[in-house]
Amino acid sequence: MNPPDGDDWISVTEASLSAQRLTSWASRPDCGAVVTFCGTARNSSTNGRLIEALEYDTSVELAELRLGQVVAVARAKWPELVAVAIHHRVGLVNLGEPAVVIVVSSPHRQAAYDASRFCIDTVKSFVPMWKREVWEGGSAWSEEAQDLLRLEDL
Amino acid sequence: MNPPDGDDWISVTEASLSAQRLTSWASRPDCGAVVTFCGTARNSSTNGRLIEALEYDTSVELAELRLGQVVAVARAKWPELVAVAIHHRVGLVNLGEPAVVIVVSSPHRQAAYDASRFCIDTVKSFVPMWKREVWEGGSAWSEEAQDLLRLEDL
Amino acid sequence: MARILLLGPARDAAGRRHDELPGRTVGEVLDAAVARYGTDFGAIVRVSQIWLNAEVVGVDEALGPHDEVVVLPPVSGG
Amino acid sequence: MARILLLGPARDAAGRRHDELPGRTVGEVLDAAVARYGTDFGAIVRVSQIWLNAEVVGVDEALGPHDEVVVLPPVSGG
Repeated sequence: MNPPDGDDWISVTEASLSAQRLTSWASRPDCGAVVTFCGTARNSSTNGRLIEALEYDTSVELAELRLGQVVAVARAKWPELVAVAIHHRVGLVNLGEPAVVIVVSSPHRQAAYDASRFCIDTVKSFVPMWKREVWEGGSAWSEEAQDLLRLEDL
Repeated sequence: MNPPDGDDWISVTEASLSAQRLTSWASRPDCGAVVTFCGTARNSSTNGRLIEALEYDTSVELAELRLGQVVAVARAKWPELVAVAIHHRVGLVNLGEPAVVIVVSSPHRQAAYDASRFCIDTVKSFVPMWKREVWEGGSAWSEEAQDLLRLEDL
Repeated sequence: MARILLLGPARDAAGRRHDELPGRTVGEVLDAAVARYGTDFGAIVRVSQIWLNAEVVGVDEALGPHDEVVVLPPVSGG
Repeated sequence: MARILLLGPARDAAGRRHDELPGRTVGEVLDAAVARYGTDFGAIVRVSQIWLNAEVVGVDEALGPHDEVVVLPPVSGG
């Protein structure tokens, strides 16, 4: 997967995510701040079982469309942003591996931090993506589900 | 430079910083969030000149002592933090390279973001570190200087 | 006939991800889906958002020949 | 004689990073430093924090044989 021509980089993929690659891509001479968020698969669950992996389900096309909208809204809220990347995995993700990586760069750190938080909060409430908790001998959809927001709610 | 035995990793060094290595080190199965901040050398200055590099000066011993205090205060404020690393360069840093890398991991993202911001704000106001802007044919100390805070101010 | 795409828990409850169902409106397609997949699926539809292609729609929306109805339960990604 | 450590702009103004200067208190050592390095250095000392080893101190603090006075101007790191 090659970097895009522009400053937005959206991807929903079965491949492992590389926070390092996105962070390097977003580091520019005019940016004093690069904030990288990794949302990693965690070994606790909403139902108390010992989680062995997480599995993500979506429509890649619809999820990428909405991730692009998340970035567009973030750029409208924080015009000084330079590079913005959101990559999300689908399929099985092992514990400790990132399921989502968000990288934001900007001249000053306030906008980068604020936009990074906005992006992950919005990924979780606006992007069609479902998490299944997998344990030995079984699995279930996460009970942390939120109602899907509309674009006009952002 | 090898990782420490514990969950705090402090370093003030002339060597290039690796955000990737710190992010991997901080990614644990009990953490759902890893926030990585790179403060990178930027090509604009406080006096309008075309910056070619930044040069950082400190006492390594005193800076590492205070970075350790920053981490201790962050852990007291956000007890759920798991791994915390702050690495800062001294000497010449080329444009686009990180001068400081802060990595914080925690089970949930709110604490990781809040602690990350606290750490970089506090690095800039509490840790003895001076930035010199270097341009073709000259250099000068940054005019962004802040009064050094005391431990009881944090 | 209209295409339907079932995501996450809706896919599980229906036992499939894609289907083709009769109906001239979104509501008619959803009614046909509940009749085919059962009441557990119906319970999920009631808390789900419904899209026509990539747009949020109401049940009265009429369907064109290439439209796809998408059932999106509450999300848990990231 | 007491050791003194001059950081950042204080080092520049003094033209050195380390020195040894006479004085039994922090204030006496700083006065000796200003006398040796000049008024530009004195202007920096007035806006600087002064540490004895790794602790913030006032000018009346007495010096032991292994103490180091540190001059820390306002910071600009990160």
